[in-house]
Amino acid sequence: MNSVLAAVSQDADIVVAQNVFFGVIAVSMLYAAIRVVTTSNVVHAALWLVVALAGVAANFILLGSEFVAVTQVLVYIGAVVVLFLFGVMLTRASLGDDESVAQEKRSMAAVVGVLLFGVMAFALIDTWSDDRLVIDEPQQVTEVSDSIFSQYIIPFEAISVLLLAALIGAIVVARQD
Amino acid sequence: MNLLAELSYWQQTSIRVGAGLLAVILVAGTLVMLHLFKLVSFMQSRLGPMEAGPFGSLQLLAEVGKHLQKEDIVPRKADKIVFAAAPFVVLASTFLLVVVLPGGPDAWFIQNDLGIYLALAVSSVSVIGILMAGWGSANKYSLLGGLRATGQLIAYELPLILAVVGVVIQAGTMNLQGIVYQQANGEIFGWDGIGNPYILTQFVAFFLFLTAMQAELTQTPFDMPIAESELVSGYMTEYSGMRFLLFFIAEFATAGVFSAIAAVLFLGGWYVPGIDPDDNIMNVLGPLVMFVKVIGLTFVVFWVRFSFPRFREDQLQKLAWKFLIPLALLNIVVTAIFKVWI
Amino acid sequence: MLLNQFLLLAAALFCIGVYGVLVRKNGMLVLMSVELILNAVNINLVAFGALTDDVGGEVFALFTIAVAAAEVGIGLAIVLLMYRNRRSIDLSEADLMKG
Amino acid sequence: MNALLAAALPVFTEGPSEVSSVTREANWFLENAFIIPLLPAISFLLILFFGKRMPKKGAEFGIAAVGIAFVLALITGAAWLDHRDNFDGQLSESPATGIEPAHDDHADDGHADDGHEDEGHEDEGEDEHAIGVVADDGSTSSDEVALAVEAEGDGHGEEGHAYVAVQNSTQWLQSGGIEFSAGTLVDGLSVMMLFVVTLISLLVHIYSTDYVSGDRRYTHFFAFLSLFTASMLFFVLSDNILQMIVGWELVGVCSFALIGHWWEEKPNSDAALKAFLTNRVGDVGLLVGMITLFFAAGGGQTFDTLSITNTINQGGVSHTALVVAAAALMAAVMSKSGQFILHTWLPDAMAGPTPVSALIHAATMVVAGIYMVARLYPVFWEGMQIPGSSINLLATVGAVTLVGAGLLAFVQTDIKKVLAYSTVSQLGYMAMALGVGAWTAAVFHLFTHAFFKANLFLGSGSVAHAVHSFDMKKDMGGMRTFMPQTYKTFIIGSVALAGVFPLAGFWSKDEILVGTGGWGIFGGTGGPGSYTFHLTMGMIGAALTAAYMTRCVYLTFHGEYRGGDHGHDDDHAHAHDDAAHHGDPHESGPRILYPLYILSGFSILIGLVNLPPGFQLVPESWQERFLHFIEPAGASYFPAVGHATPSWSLAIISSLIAFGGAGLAYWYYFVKVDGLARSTGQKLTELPNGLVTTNAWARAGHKVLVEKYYLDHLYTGIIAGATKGPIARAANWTNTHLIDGVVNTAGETAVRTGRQVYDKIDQGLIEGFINGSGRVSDATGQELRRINSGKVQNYAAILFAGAAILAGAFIVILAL
Repeated sequence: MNSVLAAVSQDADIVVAQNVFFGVIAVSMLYAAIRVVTTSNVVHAALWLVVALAGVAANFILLGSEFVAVTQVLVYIGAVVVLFLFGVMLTRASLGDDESVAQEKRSMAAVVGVLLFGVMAFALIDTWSDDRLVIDEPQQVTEVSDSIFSQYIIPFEAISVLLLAALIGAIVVARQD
Repeated sequence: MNLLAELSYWQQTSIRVGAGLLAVILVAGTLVMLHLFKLVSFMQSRLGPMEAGPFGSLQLLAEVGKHLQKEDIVPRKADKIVFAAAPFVVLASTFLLVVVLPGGPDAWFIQNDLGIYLALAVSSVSVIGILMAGWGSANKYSLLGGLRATGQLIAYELPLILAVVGVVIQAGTMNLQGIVYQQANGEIFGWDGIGNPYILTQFVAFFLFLTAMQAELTQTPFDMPIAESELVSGYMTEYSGMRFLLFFIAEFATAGVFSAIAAVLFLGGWYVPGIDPDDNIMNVLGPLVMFVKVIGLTFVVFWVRFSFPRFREDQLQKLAWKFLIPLALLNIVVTAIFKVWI
Repeated sequence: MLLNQFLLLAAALFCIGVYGVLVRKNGMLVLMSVELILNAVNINLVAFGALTDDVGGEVFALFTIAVAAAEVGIGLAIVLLMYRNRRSIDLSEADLMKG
Repeated sequence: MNALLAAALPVFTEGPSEVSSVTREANWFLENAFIIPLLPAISFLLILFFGKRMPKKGAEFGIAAVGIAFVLALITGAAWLDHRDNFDGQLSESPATGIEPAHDDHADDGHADDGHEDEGHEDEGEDEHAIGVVADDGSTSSDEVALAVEAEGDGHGEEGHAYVAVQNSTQWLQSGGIEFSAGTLVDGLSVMMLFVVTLISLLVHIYSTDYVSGDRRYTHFFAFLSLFTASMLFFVLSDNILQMIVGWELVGVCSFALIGHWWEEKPNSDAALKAFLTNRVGDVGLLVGMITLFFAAGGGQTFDTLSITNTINQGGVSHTALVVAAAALMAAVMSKSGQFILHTWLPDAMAGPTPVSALIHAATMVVAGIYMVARLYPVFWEGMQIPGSSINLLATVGAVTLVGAGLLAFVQTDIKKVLAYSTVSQLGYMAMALGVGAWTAAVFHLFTHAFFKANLFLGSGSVAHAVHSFDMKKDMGGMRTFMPQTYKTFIIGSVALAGVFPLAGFWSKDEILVGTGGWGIFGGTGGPGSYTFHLTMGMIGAALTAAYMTRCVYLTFHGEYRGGDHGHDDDHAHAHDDAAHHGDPHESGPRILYPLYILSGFSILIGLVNLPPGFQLVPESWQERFLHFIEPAGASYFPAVGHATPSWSLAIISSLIAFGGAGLAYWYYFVKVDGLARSTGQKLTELPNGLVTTNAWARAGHKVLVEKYYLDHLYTGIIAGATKGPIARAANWTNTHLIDGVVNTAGETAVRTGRQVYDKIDQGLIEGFINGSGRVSDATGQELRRINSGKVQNYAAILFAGAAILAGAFIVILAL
């Protein structure tokens, strides 16, 4: 990963390679994301989600955040999607396509989605069109960890408590008795 | 000093990719040959394969040929794409695992500060492949096997990661190369004859790692998911020919890679006492040392596999959640205390 | 690279997620769509972090990942409970609150 | 090491003249005082995990831990006495101020030790400060820094040594630029508290092994005793206000658990809840006050107690902020230390086992408020404008509490409740003393009160142990014949509490009365203010105290034994179901008596540690030892509190008043009631034709007292009840009559009008049009009805669509 980054960031100003990578990743990600929300097979949706999430991880690497990328793989692909698949199988999804997983009327939602995208895209292009990202080297893991354990220690502790609460909550909600 | 530095980037990359493939295939082959064919035979007081080649040494090639010839059967009701993709996902996870392993001062595939963290993240991907296989086969044994495997892999991933945390705390880095150097340059109460292999200080983590690894590899006594007598090989029931071979390779290659990681974390990796770790000779010697250590650790894995009876599902979960994980947490606490105050 | 290419990608991902949340009836699929939305946010966080060369973006992306994990745990527990009670995870059937 | 280096290389430069009275280097025991709370905390965990498996069910852990803690506290105390008189080390910058000393060139000064740059930096900075001060005195040795500090003391013969608190602080965490530190602050006040808490706790532990033996939650009880002790010790040793809040809340939680120890009975769990909830009210005040202090005095940077008080002392904080902080903290004190109107939880807390009551009332929970005021004294000193005034909130609340609670003690039949109100009253004394500026007197009273109040509580427990009841009127009387030892110790405690010369209570109470400065007209010299009203209240309180203790002693120990003829269903009986305990009352065992002996000894003698100045009967070196060692006079974190000169006349008159009160009660009970009882042969506890029965006013007053000033009615009946009942009903009535009325009238009017319109215009003229529009609106309604589908996703769709449209509108507006 590192060496890939090193190779493509030789010349920070014109980095064709990064942009090519980005293009490939973005297209596959978007396709996967659309499949997630359109496929009528629940397991396929979860598997497409893996592709989309892996694309997000790849984007993190392009942005120089290796640690977040690996965490993305570990947590999302290794745990969250597995949980999804687990849940899908426990709730007895049918093996083939199941048209009842989505509403019949989708035009309203599509309109909302497109409208939202239009508004956001306009605002983003209007505001950030001049900003360039120059990623020379990946973010050091030590920097991230130092920051978490000093500046952001209280949010970190809060997250820990939240996770504990969620753990207990999930057990309480899901247990059979 | 550096063998590879004179080569251009793409040449280095090619060599590294080739070496990675070799590391997976070669180790897997050796394991199957040495342990699965011969070791088990000796343990059961028989000779094992003797026909193909001297002492049956070419038996493996014969097996591969057999599997490649077999018909690739896909069940009619199976989810074809998922069914077909599953073995590749599992194998890809194994191949990605190997990239962070160092084999010498310059003999690495990639150098990364995330090292072991990346390895653990990638290893968790194989669960998806197993679930895909289990679900895609449209077979209740497969599905049950897949679910069992998932439950087991999730449960034992935690002690595995937590065991590693102890080592990471002690070494102060997640870079596997760095961990090797830490051990090579360490000393035991001032004596630096053999460095400081972490098996001495992290013996609890070593035990945890080996146990969790055994479960992650779904080897006996943790072979509930593929229990042949109950589930007819679990998620692999419907696979045959080439795809079965892929699963087979992945299983043994993963055993090798995990053993390699354990060797790096606890046994000093490619380091041999008495030779300066930065010496150029280590680039040749290092991979061999690693190979020996890997064979030694896998020997333990297979030894246990052929000696122990199978756990029950509830015993298996209980062992993970009520014994291994608390022990791992305790180990982390103790390590942290030692790291900070001593 | 432009900052905007990441932001627009995230916006697109976000909108696809919103579409999924609105259109899906299956509780599991709604949760998956929510994950898309959260990931879009994460891309933004990391991208802005890279722009300002500040580690805060990454840290908060990590926090988001942790919270998302918690959310999935709870969400799945609820879906499982719903399945156990109604033998279905069709959200359109869960409309006891209608007026 | 580094400090020595700094000391050896004095740098003669003029530094800022302020000197913080803190050091980091002192005797090992002073630096490592954190071990003292740590021991009971460990004991708590041990008891929790292993208690039930131990031969003594966990009590041994508690006793051992608290015992060692007590020994350590003694050593710490001795080390403090030595430190106080012989300090010759280096003062240091208060570690958590977060303000760098303005000496940036320190690196050139020849400090070789770069590894400890921080330390060296601070030491050196302080060295310069100190030398600056010393130079003013014309001295050249940095060892005499202390002298310079003392120069601004109040001239009480401090033997030329500074009062230097020992602070040992370490960074706990750092977030968002603010450092959160944890540490210990050891000075006279905390050393005294360590001694009191560990001693009382140790005695209570020993006492409890007998008192609650065989209890259903014996182990649990000892676990919480340990935690209680640990929390209080943690609280008194805390060096920053954040830690104080933590300790404060921990103490609250432990008291909750212990008051509700027998939670199976409703009253007990109610009492625990009441204590907890009442304290929550004050805790809000505590949080507000501490946050105000953090931002106003800590600059939003530091929680360090000493730097906050330092800043306030130097006038660096606006008066408004201090008034807010002091008022908010007052609320906390009122709830925790049972000051008037929030004291109601305290007598109810008697539902807990008696050893707990002793611990709560003598050493731990209730004195936390007093301790907090004493620790953050500059906040009140400046905020309440104590000096030069004649009335302020703190002193007045204390005075009202003092008298109000004293009166309530007269109508109680439960011996523990008498003592509880007595505690409230004595806490009123302390609060009043702090309010009038008599800091040392307040702390001294806290000190002496701890011993005789613990003595009394444990004594009452001993009696209750014998008769299985706390009811003085029904189940006691004549106990002196059954339990002479308990009787003796109880008498000593009562006399000490009543303030009879020369027992402990006399000295501290007298000092408070002197400290009010209200005695100016009779020749004593004023304290910081002239609080005549509070002096009067204090006098009344003294009389009341003496009187109700006489009543209590009579009802318990004199007269005829009234118990023994009915079953026991009180809370105490749980622990003693074996038949051996029934029958006639008997003296308690040694594990109950020895703590009583020890406490009685302290009750007699402990007042002598602070003989007033000018007390001609003893050598001068015996006088004011307590003040010398405890009061941080001259320290920069403590205001320049002036001391009133004691006066013989005041002492004599207040003693006479106390004797008067006691005499009156004696006359009523020992002479009249006892005489009547003897002559009639009845078991009387009051006169059948007393004042209360004959005089209407007295009867009304008595009723008010019995009803505890109707405060509980106010809280549960009026405030809570009104919210539940009348207010809710009023809202309902308003809803049905007013609003519905308007709506109905409007509706009816509309209907009538409509009928007119319908008949006249509509029917013929625009029927077609109306029908058409009706159809349209019906169709619209049918469409709109779908929105309210109960399906979350539909709502989400509307939400997102609305957000998108609004955002679009903003963009359009901004773009235009």
